[in-house]
Amino acid sequence: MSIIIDNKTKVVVQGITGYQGRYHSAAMREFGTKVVAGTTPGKGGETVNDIPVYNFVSEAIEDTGANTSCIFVPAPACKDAALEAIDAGIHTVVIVTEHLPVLDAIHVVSVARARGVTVIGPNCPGVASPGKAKVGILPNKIFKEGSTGVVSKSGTLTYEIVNAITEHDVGQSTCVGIGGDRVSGTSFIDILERFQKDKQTKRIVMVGEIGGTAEEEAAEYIKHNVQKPVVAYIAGRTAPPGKRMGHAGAIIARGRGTAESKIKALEEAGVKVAKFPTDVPDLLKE
Amino acid sequence: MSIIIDNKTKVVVQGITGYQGRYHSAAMREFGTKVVAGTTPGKGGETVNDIPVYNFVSEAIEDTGANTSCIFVPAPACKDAALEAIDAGIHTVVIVTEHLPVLDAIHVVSVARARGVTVIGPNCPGVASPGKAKVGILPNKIFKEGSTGVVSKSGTLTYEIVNAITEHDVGQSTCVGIGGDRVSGTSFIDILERFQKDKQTKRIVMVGEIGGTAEEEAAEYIKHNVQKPVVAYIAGRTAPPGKRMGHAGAIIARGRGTAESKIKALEEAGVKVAKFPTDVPDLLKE
Amino acid sequence: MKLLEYVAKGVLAKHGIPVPDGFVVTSADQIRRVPGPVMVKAQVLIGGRGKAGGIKSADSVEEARKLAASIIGMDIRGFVAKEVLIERRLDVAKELYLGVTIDRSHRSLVLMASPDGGMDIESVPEDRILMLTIDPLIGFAPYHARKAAAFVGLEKEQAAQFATVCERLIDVVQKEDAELAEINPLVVTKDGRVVAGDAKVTIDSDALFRHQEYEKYEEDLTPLEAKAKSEDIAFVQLDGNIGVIANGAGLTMATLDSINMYGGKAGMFLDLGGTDDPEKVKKAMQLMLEANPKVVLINIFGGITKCDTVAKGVLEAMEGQANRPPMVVRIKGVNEEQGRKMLANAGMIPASGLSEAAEKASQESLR
Amino acid sequence: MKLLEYVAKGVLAKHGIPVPDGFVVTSADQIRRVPGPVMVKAQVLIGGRGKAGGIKSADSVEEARKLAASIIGMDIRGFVAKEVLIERRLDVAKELYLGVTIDRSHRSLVLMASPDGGMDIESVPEDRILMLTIDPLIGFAPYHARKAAAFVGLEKEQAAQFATVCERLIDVVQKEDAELAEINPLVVTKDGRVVAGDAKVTIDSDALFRHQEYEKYEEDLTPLEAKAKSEDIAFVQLDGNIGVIANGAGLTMATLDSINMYGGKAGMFLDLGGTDDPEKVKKAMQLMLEANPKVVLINIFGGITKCDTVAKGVLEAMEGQANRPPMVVRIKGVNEEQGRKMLANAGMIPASGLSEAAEKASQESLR
Repeated sequence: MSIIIDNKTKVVVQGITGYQGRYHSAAMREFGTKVVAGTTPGKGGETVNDIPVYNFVSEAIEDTGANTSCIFVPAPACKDAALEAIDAGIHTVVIVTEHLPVLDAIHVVSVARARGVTVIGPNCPGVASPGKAKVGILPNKIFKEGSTGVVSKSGTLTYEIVNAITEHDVGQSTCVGIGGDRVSGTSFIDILERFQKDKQTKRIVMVGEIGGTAEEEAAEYIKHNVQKPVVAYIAGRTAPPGKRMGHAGAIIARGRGTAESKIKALEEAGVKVAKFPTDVPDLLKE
Repeated sequence: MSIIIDNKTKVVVQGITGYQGRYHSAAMREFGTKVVAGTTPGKGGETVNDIPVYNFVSEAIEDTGANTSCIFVPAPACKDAALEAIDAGIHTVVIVTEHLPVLDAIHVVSVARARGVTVIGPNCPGVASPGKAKVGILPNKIFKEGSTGVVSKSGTLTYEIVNAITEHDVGQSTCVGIGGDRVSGTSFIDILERFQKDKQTKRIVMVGEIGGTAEEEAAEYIKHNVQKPVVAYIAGRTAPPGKRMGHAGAIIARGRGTAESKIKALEEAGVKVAKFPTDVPDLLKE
Repeated sequence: MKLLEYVAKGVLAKHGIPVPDGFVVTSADQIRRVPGPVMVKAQVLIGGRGKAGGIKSADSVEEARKLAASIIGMDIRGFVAKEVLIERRLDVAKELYLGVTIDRSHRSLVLMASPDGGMDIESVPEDRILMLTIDPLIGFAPYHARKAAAFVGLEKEQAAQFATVCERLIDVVQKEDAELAEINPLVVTKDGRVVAGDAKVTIDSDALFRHQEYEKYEEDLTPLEAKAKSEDIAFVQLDGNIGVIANGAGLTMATLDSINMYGGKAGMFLDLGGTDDPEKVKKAMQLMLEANPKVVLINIFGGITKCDTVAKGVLEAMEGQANRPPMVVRIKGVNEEQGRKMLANAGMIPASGLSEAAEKASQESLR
Repeated sequence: MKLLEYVAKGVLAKHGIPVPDGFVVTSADQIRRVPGPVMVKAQVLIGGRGKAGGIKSADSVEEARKLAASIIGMDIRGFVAKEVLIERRLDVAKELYLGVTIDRSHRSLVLMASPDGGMDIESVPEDRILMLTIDPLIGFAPYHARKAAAFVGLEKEQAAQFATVCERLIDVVQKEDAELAEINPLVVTKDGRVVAGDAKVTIDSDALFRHQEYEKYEEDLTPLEAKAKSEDIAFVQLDGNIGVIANGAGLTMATLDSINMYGGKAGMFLDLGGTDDPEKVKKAMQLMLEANPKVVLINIFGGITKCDTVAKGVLEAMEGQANRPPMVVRIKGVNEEQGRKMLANAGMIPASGLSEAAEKASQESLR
């Protein structure tokens, strides 16, 4: 199995003619992903890495059967791209684009939820189901097929942790970078629910960070709904309140969203919380 | 069984302190409906026909467990009332109010569909499940419990036909007046689907009128999805094109939506179409 | 509520859609000067003005005055041109069609675009019209405009201007509560501008409570229609001789249809809707008598409307009326016995069902 | 991007929210006359101005000038007041709180209202704050305003004014792309008006591309922060002595946390994000050296960022630098061998894992 993406995933890359679109469409193919189409308004008819480029997502779907979109379109046009994909019938939209205005994110996510479309991101590294497909910008080399599901708000920290568990011979079912913006299409809970149901996934790694209360809500969810073992890491124990820590979401306000409260909630839900990212493999093996 | 409303229906009447609200909350109770609450902003704490009045639908739900709303609020405030009901968690909203601006109807209906809420109307007489409950303004005396499902765009014409079949001893499972406005929360197809599934319902009466293509779409749906016998009546055979016939929806434009095309489509789908409304009982008995 | 072309163009301009320079006059001598070659256009709420001679081209003030004088007062398919619009003539490179209206099946707005502008859109083949459903949750987005621009064959600068017009036409519909906003033709000029050549805007009359500014543009109604409207009664004139009073759109239509089945022909109808006010019934009845039908058929199924209320209103309206057409009455519902008795006592022809009533009225009308 | 009070009030006023009459000056002699009794308010991007003496009341022009002179140039918790707002003093009957911001969990806007205005909202008990989630599909509707008005205890005319302010504050957020719009206190005056006593508006800096008008209100940044911002590098100053360069917010935070576990303390960090530009790395490194840390820790997990790119940039930045703090380097990912070699050759302390790097950097910093 695996979640979100698998062998049936057929990707259209929106913004394929830009630098990132070109680079990562090739990298995704190299990973084994079926990248069937790209779009850039006005460039229909061209090709990028032998991938046909269309003006509209609807045309790409008609010609290629694409069902998943990976968006590299710059922030000002990103909302339009995402809505176009949703309206055209794409069922999973991975938004790599960062700096999407928060009101745009709210609009896209609310429409997606109403339409039953999965949105990962914005500002996320994407999703990888090793041995099947990768949609996004995660490095190709760090993965190994296996039975650990990884869900994370962070990009590079995820790579760090996935790399560490792979080096310890712990493979992954699916790794999902949900993005660290204040408003994301998919929450920890959404992914935990899928991992709990997924037969390939035997244990779960959850990588959170300060800001918001998503980790606390996830802890509550785990307590009542997740039977598989969960190991967590929370970044930002030493972050000062009120400072934005890079991610738009990583800020402690009104005394809420501290690392302490998250770690406490997770431990109370029976989750093992690692002190160092590199402790994760050991905790998984316990 | 029955559809949409039944013994578990608990009604909050929005706009209960107005003339229509007062009159019909009493009539609904007389029919046997559990009218548990009413709302009128600023009149919380009063009672109407011994029914408690609240300022907000959310309060009414909290206190009384209301799950269905019947809206008599005047058109300018009707959209707000409907959205309030949907947001508060009401699962079925019957909008009796007429002259709702079409953009307001589009907004309410789109939100309701996204939230999985059933909206009947606007500009509709409501729903009656004889022996169980009535929500709306249909006359109490014309019904008889039975196994014929009735769905209609019209108000008084429905009464005419229901009265006729009741006089011929044909009882009804549920009668739904979906309203004749251009944009309605529930279509013929939505109701046909429910009647097809409903065990109490053995046969269906569908009352359409000129304008739009809902009857043609319903015919197509019946052909492929409805096994129960359907009898129809279509009003407006003699209506001149381009004239609005009372209902905002009852207008023939661009050569579409004529009575002829509707009757033809229905007959091709195996539906018996009555010449006079009063022929319906005979066709049902055939 | 349909708006005249110049009013509709004013609405478009308010939302930033380019329209030709122009002004409106009610008499030829109000034309002092013209901005170069102009069109002189009759302002009437009906299509087909061009064919009827209501649209002319003028190259000078004198010519414009002459044409305006000939057009003002012109009767175009029953509508009299009281005003003419004088506007700068466009150098047309392309004529497109653009419209926004309600998509009933999808419960949304729909944007319609065609490369074949200028002609009656109903005669454009379907595959030459793009129908773009605008999901109300999504709203109008740039990709809609890109699709429409591609369909009508525009590129680059013109596509961008066209996209802006699309967006603003949606604004017109949403902010002005229009149920139809149509630009036909949408002109691409030889110097590359995208300009509304004509405009048709219909305001949702149910939304006038939030657009008082349109109240002054009362539609051309006959005195009877105006009276009916002010009483909130649906009154429609048809071409037969039986007057129908019923309640509810569906029942009214069914009554007309039933009359037709017996060879009669309705000449007008009044829909009382869901009233229970004898005063309203009385006024409706008076309106009906003013319309001078050969026979009147009253068909009421009382739910909210009680039968004795109807009878009371009808009888009050008849008081002192010299002109009394034969009346067939069928009333049903709450208090039907009382109502029926009151009317029978006044010499009206009773009928027990719709079919019987239609038959009797038709017979009377054919005498 | 936080806006100063007077700018925020201008935004509110633009959307129709009543604010007191007032004007802003940069020196006391610009005050020519006052509209009756006034408040003289330091314009700084930090709370707690009142306690710090930055808000005073004046009854005459002379007094206003005197107070303005004393406030201009005042240092309030590290922020210097360059401007003061002189505005009409309100006759306060009630002080409410009203705010709109992002609800992360519900992925929506949230309207917050409290009858306890005027005080720090974080110290208001939770049951005295109404949090109304605004479903983005529904949008802001009158019932939201009615609920908020009822919660803060307003009725009739004041409730209606308050409802309008709610609606317009939502407009401020939606039309100006604000991530926070707060009125605290929202004053009900003795003569029954509802007026914004103070205003805090933060524009979503990701949305500035559609609000060029805010670009002139550049936030108060230190020269280093400004430089970092112009290079699109996240630079944050903390209170330790280890400089951290990492890529990605999560990895950066994890690095700070790991340092802390070994007793070290980060003094600043730079987040390179997903760059693969040696020039950007070089600039980041130069910024870091300017910030004068005792030790530098570089922790890069190369995905997009290649390790040799990082090494190249770092080495270029070091060229000709006299001031060379000890540097602990841990790089991982694409081309890691080359990168590691290049840096080790330049005398940097290599580390193979995050934990080891943090330990070494902490030890160096504690020497």
